[in-house]
Amino acid sequence: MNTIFYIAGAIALLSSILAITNRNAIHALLYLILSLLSISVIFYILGAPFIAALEVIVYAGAIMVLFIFVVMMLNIGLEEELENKWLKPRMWILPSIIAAILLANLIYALRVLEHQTVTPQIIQPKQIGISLFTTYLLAVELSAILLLAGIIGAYHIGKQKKKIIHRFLKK
Amino acid sequence: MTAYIPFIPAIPLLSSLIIILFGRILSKKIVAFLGVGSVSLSAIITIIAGINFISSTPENGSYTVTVWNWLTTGGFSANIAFSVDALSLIFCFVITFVGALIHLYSVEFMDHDEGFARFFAYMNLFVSSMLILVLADNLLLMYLGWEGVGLCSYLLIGFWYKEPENGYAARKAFIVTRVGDTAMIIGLFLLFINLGTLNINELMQQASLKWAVSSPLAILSAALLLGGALGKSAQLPLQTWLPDAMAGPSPVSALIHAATMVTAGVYLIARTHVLFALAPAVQAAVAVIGAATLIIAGFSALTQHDFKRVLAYSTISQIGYMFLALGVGAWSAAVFHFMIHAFFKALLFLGAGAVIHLLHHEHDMFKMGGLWKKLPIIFITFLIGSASLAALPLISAGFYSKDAILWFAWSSTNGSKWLWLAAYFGAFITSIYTFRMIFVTFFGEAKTEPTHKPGKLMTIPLVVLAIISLIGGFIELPENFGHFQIFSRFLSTTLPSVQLAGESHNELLFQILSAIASLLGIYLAYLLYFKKSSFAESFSNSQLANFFYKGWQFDWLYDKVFVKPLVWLSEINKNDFVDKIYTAIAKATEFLNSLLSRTQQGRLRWYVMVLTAGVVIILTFMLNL
Amino acid sequence: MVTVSLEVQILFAGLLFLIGLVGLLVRRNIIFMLMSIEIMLNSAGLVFVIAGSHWAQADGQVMFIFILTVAAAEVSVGLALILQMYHHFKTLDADALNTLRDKNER
Amino acid sequence: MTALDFICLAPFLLLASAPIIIMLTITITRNIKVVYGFSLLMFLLSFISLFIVAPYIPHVIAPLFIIDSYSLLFLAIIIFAGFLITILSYIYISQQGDDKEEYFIILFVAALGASVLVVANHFISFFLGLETLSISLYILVAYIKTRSYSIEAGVKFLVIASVASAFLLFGMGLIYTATGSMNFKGVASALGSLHALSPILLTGFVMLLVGIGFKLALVPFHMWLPDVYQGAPAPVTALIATISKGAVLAIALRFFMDIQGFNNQAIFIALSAIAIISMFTGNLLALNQGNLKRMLAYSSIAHFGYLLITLLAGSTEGIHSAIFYIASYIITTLGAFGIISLLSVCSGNADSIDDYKGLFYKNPFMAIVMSLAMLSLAGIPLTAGFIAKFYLVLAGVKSGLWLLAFSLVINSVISLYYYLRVVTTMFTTSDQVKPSTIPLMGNLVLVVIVIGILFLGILPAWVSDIIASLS
Repeated sequence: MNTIFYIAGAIALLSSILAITNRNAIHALLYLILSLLSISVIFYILGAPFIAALEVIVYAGAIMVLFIFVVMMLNIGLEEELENKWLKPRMWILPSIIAAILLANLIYALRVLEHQTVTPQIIQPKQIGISLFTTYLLAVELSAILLLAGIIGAYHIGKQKKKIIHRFLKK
Repeated sequence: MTAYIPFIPAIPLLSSLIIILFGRILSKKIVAFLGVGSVSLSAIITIIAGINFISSTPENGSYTVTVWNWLTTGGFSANIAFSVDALSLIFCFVITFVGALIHLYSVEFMDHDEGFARFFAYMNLFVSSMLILVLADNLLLMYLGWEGVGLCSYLLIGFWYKEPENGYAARKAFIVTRVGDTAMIIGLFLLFINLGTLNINELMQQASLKWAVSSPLAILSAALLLGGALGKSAQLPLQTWLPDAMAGPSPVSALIHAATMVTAGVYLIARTHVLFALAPAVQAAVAVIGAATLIIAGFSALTQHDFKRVLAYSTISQIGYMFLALGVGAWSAAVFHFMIHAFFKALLFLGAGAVIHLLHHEHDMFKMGGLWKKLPIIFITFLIGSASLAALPLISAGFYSKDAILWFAWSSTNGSKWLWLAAYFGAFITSIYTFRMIFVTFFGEAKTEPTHKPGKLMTIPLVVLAIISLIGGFIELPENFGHFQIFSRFLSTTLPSVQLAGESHNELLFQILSAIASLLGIYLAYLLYFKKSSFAESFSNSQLANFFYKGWQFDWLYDKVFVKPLVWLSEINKNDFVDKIYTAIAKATEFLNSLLSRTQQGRLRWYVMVLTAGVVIILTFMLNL
Repeated sequence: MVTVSLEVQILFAGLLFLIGLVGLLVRRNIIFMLMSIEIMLNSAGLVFVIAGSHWAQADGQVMFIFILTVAAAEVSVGLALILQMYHHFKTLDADALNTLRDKNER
Repeated sequence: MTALDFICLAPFLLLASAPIIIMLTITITRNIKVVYGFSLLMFLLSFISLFIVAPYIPHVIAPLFIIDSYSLLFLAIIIFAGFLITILSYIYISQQGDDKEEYFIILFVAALGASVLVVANHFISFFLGLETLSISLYILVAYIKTRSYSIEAGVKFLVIASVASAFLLFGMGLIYTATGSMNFKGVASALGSLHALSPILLTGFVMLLVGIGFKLALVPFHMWLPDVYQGAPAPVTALIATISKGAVLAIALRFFMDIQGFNNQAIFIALSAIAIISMFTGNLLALNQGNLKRMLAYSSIAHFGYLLITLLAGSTEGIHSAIFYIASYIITTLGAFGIISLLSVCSGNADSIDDYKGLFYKNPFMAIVMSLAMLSLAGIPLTAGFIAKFYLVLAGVKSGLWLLAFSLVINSVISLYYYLRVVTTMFTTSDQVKPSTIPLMGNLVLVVIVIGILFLGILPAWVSDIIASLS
C-alpha cells in the first residue's frame, strides 16, 4: 500500500508541475485532471472512498470541464506564442526561492509528526452522511445559499449582451 | 427643580448656532431678537435659580446638575455637569444681566455694520462659554469654557478684520493669554495625576486631605493655576494684551474685556481657594501681584489719550484690587468688587463707546470736549460710573466695594501695611485719572460735533447700569455703619469669611482716609485738567509720562527679551540643523510615500508575491523565535 | 493500509500547495492562475482528509466536501469574470489588469 | 434541532429566506422597487428578531455556532449597516443597466455570510461564512460589468481572496492535524495541555492569520484593498469596508481570545509588528493620494492596524474598546462612502478629491456630513472617532502596550494631514456652482449617520455601558 501511495503521490506532483508549466491550456488541464485522479487514489487508500469518488466526479469531472469550456470559448489554444513571451525562465527564480523557504519551514514544522502514522481507519460514506445531515446540517444549508449566490453571480457576470444587428443595418 | 440650570448656558449657545447657520437668511430684526432675547432669557432663569437657591439653600451650599456623562473609563470621567452655588450664581447673574444690557445696546451700536449677524453669533457664543466656565463642576469642562471665551475674545477683538492692526491685536491677546493657559493645563494634569479627579468639589476635599500646608505639590499646582488666572485677567506680567484688545467694538470691550472674561482669573482663584489656602506663598504672591498691577496700570491710565485705553488700564488696575483681596483672603470682598466693577465698568465702556460712536469714531479724548451740554444723558450716566470708579464716598457703589478691600488689606491676617499703602495710593491715582477723563471729555471747549442723539436702545442700558452703580453698594455695608451684609452672608455658604488680625475699632478711620484720597484725587484732576495748569502740559510731554503711556514699556521689554531672541534664533537657524530635521522628516515621508506608492502598481502577481513573501517572513521569524 | 508517516503525508499536501503557489506567481495567463488556485485548494482539502483519517473522525472529510463546494462556486464566478475580462481587455494577461493603481501625479 | 435553536437562528433564517423570496418575486415581475422595499423590510425584520433572540442568549448550537451577547451586538451592527447600504445601493444601482434585482439577492447572501462569521466558533462555520461573504463580494464588486475597472477589481479580488483562503484552509488543516479538533474551544483545550506551541501549530496560526489579515487588509496582505475599493461600485466599497471587515474582526477576536493568542510571545511580537507597520504604511500611502476611495482604503489599513492593539491587549477592556471602535468606524465609514456613492449618482463620478472642490457651496449638508466623517476618522473630539481612539489607547496603555499606543498617537497626527485636506478641499471655492440634490432616502441615511457619529461622540456612555455589560 505504501508503494501505491508513493507512486500516486509522485504522479500527482509531477503532473501538477507539468500542468503549471505547460504552454497549452488544454494540455495543462489534462495534466491537472491526471493529478486529481492520482490524488483520488491517495484518498482511497487513506480510507476515504467517498471523497475519492467526489474528487473524480466533482473536481476532475465538473470543475475541470468548466475550465475546458472556457478555454475553448476563448480559443486560447492559439496563443502559445504569447505564452512563450509571457513565460521567461528568470521569472521562475523568485517564486521558487520563496516556495523553497516556505517548504523548508514546513519541513521544520512537520518534524513533530515524524513518528506518527495514520491509523488504518476507513470512514464509510454512511458515517459522513450522518455527520453531514445531523451535526453539520446548518453548514450544508449555508453552502446551499453559497452555491445559489455562485450560480446567480456566474449567470449575471458571465452573461453577454448579444448585439444582434440586422444584416441590412450592418455596414 | 434644578433641571432648568443647563438652559442658562444652552439658550445662548442655541441662539448662536441658529445665527451662525441661518444668519444670511434671517433679517436683522430676528437676529437682534434672538441675540438679545436669548441672553435675557438666561438672565431670567438665573434670577429664578437665585431665588430658589436663597429660599432653599442646600446643606453643603451647592447642588450639581449632571447633563450627561461624556466618558467614563477606569477612574477617569468627564461629565457635563453644572454645579450651582452662591459664587457661580453671582457670576451667572452678572454675566447674563450685564450681558443682556450690552446686547441691547449693541443692537443700536452695530446697526449699520455689515457683520451684524456675525457679531451677535460671537457674542452669544461668548456668553454661553462664559456661563459654562462659571457653572462647570469639573475643571475639564471649565477649561472648555475657558478656551471658548478665549476664542470668542479673539474673534471679537479682530471683528473688524479688514484692518490688519485689529488682527494683530487679536493675535496678541490670544498668544499672551495662551502663555497662561499652558501653565493652567499643566496644572490640571498635575492635579489629575496626583488627586485622581477633576471634579472641583472632590478635588478640593482630596487636596485638603492629602496635601499638607505648603507642600511642594500644592504650591506648584496653585502656582500653575495662578499662571492661567494671570493671563486671562491681564495681571502682571501678562497684562500687555488688554489695552490692545480695545480694537474690538465697544460693547465687546464692555462685556468681555471689562465685566466678565477678564475676571475669569478671579473666579478661578476663588473657586479653588482651598488650594490657594494650602499654598500661602502663592496666595501672598497673588496679593503682591495685585498690588503691583493696580499701581502700574493706574499710572499708565493717567497718561493715555485714547478714551478706551484709559478704561482698559483702569480695568487692569481694578482687577488688581480683586487679586489683592483674594491674596489677603478676603474672598467675598473680591467677588463683591467684581460685581460692582462689572456694573460701573460696563457703564463706562458703553458710555465711552457711545461717545466714540457719535463722534465719527474719534478715540482721542483731547480732541473732544464740552460734551456735557450736547450729550446730557451720556454725561450724567458716565459721571455716575466715574464716581463709582473713583470710589466717591457714601453715594457710589464703588466706595463700598473698594473700601472693603482697603480695610481687609490692612486688617486681614494676610494683610500688611504695605499692601494697604499700595492700594491706598492706587485709589488716589484712580480718582485722578477718572476725573481727568471727565474734565477733558465733557468740559472745556467743544472741538467736535456729535452726529445725532443716542437712541433709546443705547440710553436704556446706560441708565439701568447707572442706577445700579449708585445703589448696588448698599447690599453690603461695612460693619460700622448699618452692618447690612446680605452679600457676604449669601457667599458665606461657599467662601470662608476673612480672618481679621486685630480689633476693628479703627475702621472708621480708614474709611475717612480713603474718602480723602478720593476727593483729593478729584480736586487734583480739577486743578490739572479743568483749570489747565501748565504742569499737566509739561508732565504729558515728559519722558516719564511717555514711559507710563507705553504701559511701562512692557511690550518693549518682551520684544527685547522674548521676541527678538526667538527671531534671532530662528534666523540663525534658517539653514541650520533644526530646519534640516524638519525638511528631512518631510523628505523622508515623501520618499517613503513614493516608495510605498510604487508597490501599488496594480500588478496582480506582484500583490500575491508580497502576500506570500509576507507569510514567509512571518513564518520564518516565528519558527526561529 | 498505509503506514506512511503523517509527516510525509502532510508534506505531500504541502508540496502540492507550493506547486500551486509557484504556478500562481509565475503564470501571467489568468486561466492558469485559477488552475493554480484549484491545486492549492485541493491540497488544503487533502490535509483535512489526512488529518481526519489520522484522528478517525468524519469531520475532515466533511470539511473536504465543503471545500469542494466553495471551490466549485469560486470557479464558476471566476470563470465568468474571466469571460468579462476577456471581453473588456481582449487578453488573458493578468498583468494587463493595471488600470487601477497609484498614480504618482503629485 | 430544537425549537429554541430555531428561535435563536431567527435572524439568520430571515436573512437566508430573503434571497429566495426575492428570486421568486423576480420570476413574477422584474420590479426593482418591490425588491428594494422588500429588502428594507427583511433587514428591519431581522433587526427586530435580534430582540426576540436576546432573552435566550447565550445559546450554543453545537458544534458550529454560539449565539451570545457579543455576537448579538455585532449582528446588530451588521444588520444596521446592511440596512443603510441597501438604501445607498438602491439609489446607486437603479441608475445602472439591466438586471438590478439580483444585486439585492447577493447583498443578502453577503450579510448572511457576515452574520455567520460573527456567531461561528468552528472552523467549518468560519470557513463557510467567510467564503459566503467572499463569493458574494466578488460578484458585487464586478456587478456593473460594463465597467472595465469593476471587472478588473473583481478579478483581482477573486484571485487574491482565493489565495488567502487557500492559506487559511491549509492553516486550519495543520491546526486540525495537530489538535484533532476544529472547534475553537476544542483547539483551545488541546492547546492548554501543551506547554509551548509546536512549530506545526505556529505554522497553522500564521497561515490562518493570512486569511484574517487579508480580509482586514493588514500589511503585508493589504495590496488588494485600494484597487478593489477604487474599482467597486461605491455602495459595495462601503459593504467591504464595514460589514465584511467588522464580521472578520469579530471572528478574529473570538478565535484569538479563545486560544489566548496574546500569551504566546512569538504571536505577540509578530502581531505587534504587523500592527505598527500597518499603521505607518496605511497613513504614509494615504498622504498624497488624489483618489478619495483609495485614500480611504489606505486609511482603513491604518485603522485596522490600530485595532490590533485591542487584540494584543488581551483584556476584556480590549474587547470592549474593539467593539466600540468598530462600531464608530463602521458608522463613520458609511458616512464617507455614503457621500461618495450619493455624489456619484448625482454628478457622475466622485472618486477624485478634486471632485469635492466647493462641495460646501453646492450642497452644504453633504459637505458637513463628509467633514464630520473625516474629523471622526481623524479622531477629533466630540466625534465617535475620538472616543473610540481614546478607549483604544486606554486599553493599550493599561495592558502596557506603550510602543503600540505611542505609534497610534504619532499616526493620528500624520493622518490628520490627509483627512483635513479633504475637508479644506470642500470649502475652497470653485467656479462651477451647480447645486447637487440627493434623493430623500439618501438624506435620511446621512441624517442617521450624523446622529450616529455625534451620538457616539457626545454620549458614548450609553453605548459603552451596553458593551461593558457583555460578559
